[in-house]
Amino acid sequence: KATEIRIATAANFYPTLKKIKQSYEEITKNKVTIIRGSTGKLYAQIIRGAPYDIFFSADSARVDKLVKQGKALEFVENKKSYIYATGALALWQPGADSSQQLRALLMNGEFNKLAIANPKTAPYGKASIEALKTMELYDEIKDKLVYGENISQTLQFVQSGAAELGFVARPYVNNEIHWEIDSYLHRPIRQKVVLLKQAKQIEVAKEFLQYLQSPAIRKIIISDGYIH
Amino acid sequence: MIQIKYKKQLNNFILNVDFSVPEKGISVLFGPSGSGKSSVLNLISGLDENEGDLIESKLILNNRVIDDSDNSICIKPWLRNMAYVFQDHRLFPHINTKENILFGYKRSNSDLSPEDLIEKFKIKDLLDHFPSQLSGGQKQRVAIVRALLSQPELLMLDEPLSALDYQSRQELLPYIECIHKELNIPVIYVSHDIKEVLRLADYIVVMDKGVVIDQGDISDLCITQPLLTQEEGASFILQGIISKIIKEDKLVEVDCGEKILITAENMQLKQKIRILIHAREVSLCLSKPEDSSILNCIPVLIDELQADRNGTLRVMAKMGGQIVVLLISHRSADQLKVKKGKRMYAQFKATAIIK
Amino acid sequence: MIQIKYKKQLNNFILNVDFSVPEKGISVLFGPSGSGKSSVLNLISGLDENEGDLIESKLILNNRVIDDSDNSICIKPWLRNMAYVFQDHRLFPHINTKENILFGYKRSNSDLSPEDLIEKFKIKDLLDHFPSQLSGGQKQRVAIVRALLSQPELLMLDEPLSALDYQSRQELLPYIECIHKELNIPVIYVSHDIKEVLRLADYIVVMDKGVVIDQGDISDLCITQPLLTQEEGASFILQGIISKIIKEDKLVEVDCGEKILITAENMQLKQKIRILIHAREVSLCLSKPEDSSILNCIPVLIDELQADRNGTLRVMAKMGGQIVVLLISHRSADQLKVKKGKRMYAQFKATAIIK
Amino acid sequence: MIELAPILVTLKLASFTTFILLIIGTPLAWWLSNTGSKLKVAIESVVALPLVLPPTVLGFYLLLALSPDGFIGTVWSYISDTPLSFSFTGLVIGSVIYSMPFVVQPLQASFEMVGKPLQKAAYTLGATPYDTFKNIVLPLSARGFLVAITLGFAHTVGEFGVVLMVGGNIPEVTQVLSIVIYDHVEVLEYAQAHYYSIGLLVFSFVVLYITYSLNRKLMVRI
Amino acid sequence: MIELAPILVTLKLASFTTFILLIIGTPLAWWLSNTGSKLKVAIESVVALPLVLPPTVLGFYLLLALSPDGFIGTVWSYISDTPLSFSFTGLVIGSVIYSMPFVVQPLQASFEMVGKPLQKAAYTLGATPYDTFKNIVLPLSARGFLVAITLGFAHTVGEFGVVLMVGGNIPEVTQVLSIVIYDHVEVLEYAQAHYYSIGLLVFSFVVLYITYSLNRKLMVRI
Ligand SMILES: Nc1ncnc2c1ncn2[C@@H]1O[C@H](COP(=O)(O)OP(=O)(O)OP(=O)(O)O)[C@@H](O)[C@H]1O
Ligand SMILES: Nc1ncnc2c1ncn2[C@@H]1O[C@H](COP(=O)(O)OP(=O)(O)OP(=O)(O)O)[C@@H](O)[C@H]1O
Ligand SMILES: [Mg+2]
Ligand SMILES: [Mg+2]
Repeated sequence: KATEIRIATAANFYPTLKKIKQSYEEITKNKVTIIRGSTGKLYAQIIRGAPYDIFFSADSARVDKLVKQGKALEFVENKKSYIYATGALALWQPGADSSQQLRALLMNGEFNKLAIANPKTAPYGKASIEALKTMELYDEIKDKLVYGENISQTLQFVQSGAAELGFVARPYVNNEIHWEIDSYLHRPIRQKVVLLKQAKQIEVAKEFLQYLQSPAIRKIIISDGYIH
Repeated sequence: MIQIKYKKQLNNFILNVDFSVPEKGISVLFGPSGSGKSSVLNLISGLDENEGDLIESKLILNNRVIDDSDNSICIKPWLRNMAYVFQDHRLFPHINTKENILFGYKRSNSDLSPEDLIEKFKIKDLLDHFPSQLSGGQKQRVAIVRALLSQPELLMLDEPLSALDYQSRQELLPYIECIHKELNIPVIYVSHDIKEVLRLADYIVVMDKGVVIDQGDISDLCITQPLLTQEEGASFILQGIISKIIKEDKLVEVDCGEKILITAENMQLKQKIRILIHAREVSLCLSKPEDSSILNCIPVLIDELQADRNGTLRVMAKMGGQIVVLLISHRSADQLKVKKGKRMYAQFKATAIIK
Repeated sequence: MIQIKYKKQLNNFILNVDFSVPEKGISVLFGPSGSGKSSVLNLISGLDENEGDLIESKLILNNRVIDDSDNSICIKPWLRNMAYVFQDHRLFPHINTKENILFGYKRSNSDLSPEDLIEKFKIKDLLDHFPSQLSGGQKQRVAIVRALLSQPELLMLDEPLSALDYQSRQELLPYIECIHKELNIPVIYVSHDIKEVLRLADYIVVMDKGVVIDQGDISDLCITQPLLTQEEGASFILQGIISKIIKEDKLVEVDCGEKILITAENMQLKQKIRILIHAREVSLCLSKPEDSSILNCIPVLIDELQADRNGTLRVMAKMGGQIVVLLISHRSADQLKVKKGKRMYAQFKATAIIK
Repeated sequence: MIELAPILVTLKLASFTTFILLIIGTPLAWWLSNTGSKLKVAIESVVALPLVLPPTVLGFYLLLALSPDGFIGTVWSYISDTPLSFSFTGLVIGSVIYSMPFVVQPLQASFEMVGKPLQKAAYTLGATPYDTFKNIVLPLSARGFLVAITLGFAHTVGEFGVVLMVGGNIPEVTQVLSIVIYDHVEVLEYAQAHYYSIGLLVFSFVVLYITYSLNRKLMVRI
Repeated sequence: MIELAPILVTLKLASFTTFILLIIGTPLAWWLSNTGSKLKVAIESVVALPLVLPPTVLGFYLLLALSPDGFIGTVWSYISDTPLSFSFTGLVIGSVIYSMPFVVQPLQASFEMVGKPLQKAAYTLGATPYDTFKNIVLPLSARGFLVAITLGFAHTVGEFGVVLMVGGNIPEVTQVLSIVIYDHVEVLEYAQAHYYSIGLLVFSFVVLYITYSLNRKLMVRI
């Protein structure tokens, strides 16, 4: 019989998760429902008993908090959470000629607006600020920054032409010309997943999390542009 | 009697009325513009708003206490079963004439016939029209029918005929006269049209500046009450029995001690009748003129002479047990040497108002 | 002349009027309820809405074409410079009496004095009140003042006195009479009050069911026009010059060929005067009675006898070059053998309407 | 690929919300337009308050209130066993609170504009206040109701902050069209977002057009 | 720590938006309430349309339109050199479009309820339509304006979907209070969120309370 599990995911992982869902549903006949939202919102809902089984966070902090509050179940050998991916940043402009050109634009400050995600709410935003600071560009360009509420909004800013450049999650622009920000320029963006205490389909969920760690899936994640 | 007592702070004066009107017939509330007539009707119907300004209230209708400030009684307007034709119609704009007139009817145990009233008030052609498509007079007629059809225990009419032409008035007046007879509903009628008042009123309450300055039966007030006599002058009422009908001349002979002729139709022999005659239409002469077109010339005994306005004299004369009033100039009084106790002839035409 | 021509589909009939009224004086639009009087005023003032239903229009005032459907002329209402006192007041509810009456004044080059009109219309005490705090009659007075103060080229009044008591009417009528004299504004006056009409009108347009059925000078129409004579009967107008003033009796002697006495004040010797007398107040006799209280008794020559309503006869008689009309019963006519060419005496009291 | 479920959920939510708002809002607006109570102004203000909070934040507080140990949730638990949060019922409650002023305010304004004189006339004809309200005030406020219904309905359709928070975006239960469109935009599936948006706009335009046309006929009659 | 800048930006945005909405909305509502044009119904519908789109989605489309090669952006570039997107001006444009129906509809309804007869009376006294509108219709629609202003203002304060998208959340320029509160909730800084929310609610309550009290006095006078 087909069982349904509900997976809540941070927006940035949604495209990848959809691929995983497809291949999972092909082999198991179980049904996966994806609920996407911002990490903070999903967290607030989970705390109040939202009927989700698994939660893919965009960071590790809010997952750790859930674990601490006893809202998570163990699913692999004494572990209540698992880093399913480490995000990477990319500087992007639609139709750029080369990554070098993008780099030069940034370094020379040849732009009016640079879009990044909100450093307060989005891990990618925080990382963007760190990277800019490490490159010692932050003070120069901080007045040109515009903030997307999350990483996809940041992408839309750039896509629409409203901002010329943007620091976006690499998975979004993996197939286009972009300049990859070296991962040593910022603290790693570790994204964690948990099995929720309120899960209704614990067994199937565990099975899915197991499957997540399989080499085939790892390959999908990496090829989508995540570092790890 | 319907007992009515209200004391209330109005805009520029205190409304302070305490009067009773008979439980039968038409009582007219009469008085100049702004004297508080509409305000009284508002209080009686329970629609008054500024309760804070109300100092005292007492209203008893059919032995039912409706307002009593001493005992904190104040029946809700929709339970008073009184209909009110407002000075400004207040037809409901979103429903047509028909639905308007049936509004109160449907909410009462009225055994009246809508068709009948529709006929009488000539609004058959207007049934489908919305109020905005009616002329001023048409609205007024519809409002009266709407009020009547709710068959109230008391009907209040606030200048219901003021927007109507003579013809329509003439057609409606008899019907308004009949209301209290046929339906046995007491009517309180506000009007400033003295003709209307003289014709309709059984009882009159005269108001000025918020107080009742005079009240009583029409037959008493029509002679001397200054506000009532200011337009058409004094008038008087004679009672009699119809003693002869002269069909071809549309005249009837009325025996009121003396026999007089008046223009009238649809009367029956022996019928009791009250007629109102304007004093200014009566003249006085020493001898009975044989060659005048004036039909009535009856012997009277001069009883009293009073000064009237404009230098005229009001002469009260006796005809049998009844009083005849007439107005003459000082000049004529001198010429004719009119004085108390003198026997003379009162001369007047056949026109009179039948009450 | 003000030329007025409109054809329009109304609710239940076609309004089709084509008439002219003098550019001076008061022209009364008279007719039963629902005959289209207000509709005509609406068209004249340019306020009519259902333009689709308008078939034809032509309005010329002071040689200015205001409406002309043939040439697609239709001046906007606010540029017509015509004031209109509506049947339903239409005072602005959010501003007080004072601001209401000054509304039009401020928007015109009016050289009238607001204080003066406030005084005359007795609204001084009401200046601070809002319309909802006014009585029916008070609203009506305020509306008239508001219209007057805008000093229009044409003033239209739609039953402006219908909510007023006798006293207030008496006080306002002279003023309305003066409007066209003092301010030189032609007035179109809608009324169904025949007394008012007889007193005010210089020119009369009688309407029924959307068409003009009669029009002309008051002196012609007041004798026979059925709608005008239905209430008070026929009346006639005499012209004369004041030949004597009898102050102590408040009488004046008017020379209209014969000398007659009428009650009047504030008149001057030699003043030209027009007076209106109701035919029913005139009686006929063969000899001059020496002992009657009736002041006027003048020789007349019977000219014509016409049947009137209710079996009475309308007698037209000549007094010098002027016509005297009187109503008598068939019975009296027979008794007195009234016939054309006979010399008789017309007898009437001193009361008359001064025009 | 166009999914039907969110469209149905949306229509259901907007209809329920508007319906409930009319049921609650009409008497409330009526009371507000008639009372001389000192509370009036305070209540008017409270009704308008939810407006000033960002929807998501309001949603957050509603989530607190609706959860089993929240204020509303506790009351609810006496009525029903099923929890409010993440249920369609919870969604309706949230939408009702959020859209309340859009219904109450136009209604109140139009009730007030109908005015006392006609109501008084109805009283003298034996109509109770309720009767008067139903047969006189209500029909004369048609214009106000139209505004209330359009604003209330449309606002519920377009709203998603509260809905997302309280409902949890669960397909076929609490996932409404606005969230679906939002999601498509978020994950850069612009084509789908356009389809839905255009569909929604066209549909709404047609519905609004019909409503306003009817209203126009109505007005002309009066 | 309470920041002042977002509060100021919010008040500025809401004031500007409400002001512009009144400027645009009043003539539009007036036209709508008077015209016999066939376009009327279509325009009424278009005005209400932005309501049904989720704010973020509307924001997305606005972002496209406002960006230098978008429809509005292109027009704007003839007027001014500074781009619209991520500017306060852009924010105002977005808010105006989104809040339009909340202002236009109540205004239109109240204009319609004032009715023709009084307008006609004003015409005969020589008042032009504009004059009549200003001195008769406008004051008699006070109630409608109050509703329009409250709904318009409050809605702009509470809105953040459009604002976020069009404004880019730039501190002191386009970062409004609603976003700040939202952010605090998002990163689980509930205490700060509560402070801001309570502050906003209390402030709004006081403002609304004063407004409605004034309105009450106004109504009593009439
Ligand atoms: N709502 C009100 N508040 C305060 N004063 C009022 C109110 N309505 C009327 N008045 C005042 O009370 C007085 C009496 O008004 P009312 O309407 O009773 O007069 P009325 O006798 O009916 O006059 P009319 O014949 O002109 O209709 C007037 O002076 C008026 O200004
Ligand atoms: N807006 C309208 N649409 C269609 N028909 C109307 C409209 N207004 C009035 N009518 C009709 O036109 C006719 C004339 O109305 P109008 O108001 O001109 O009469 P009126 O002579 O002024 O009567 P009244 O003396 O009763 O005021 C009436 O039969 C009325 O039903
Ligand atoms: Mg009155
Ligand atoms: Mg009329």
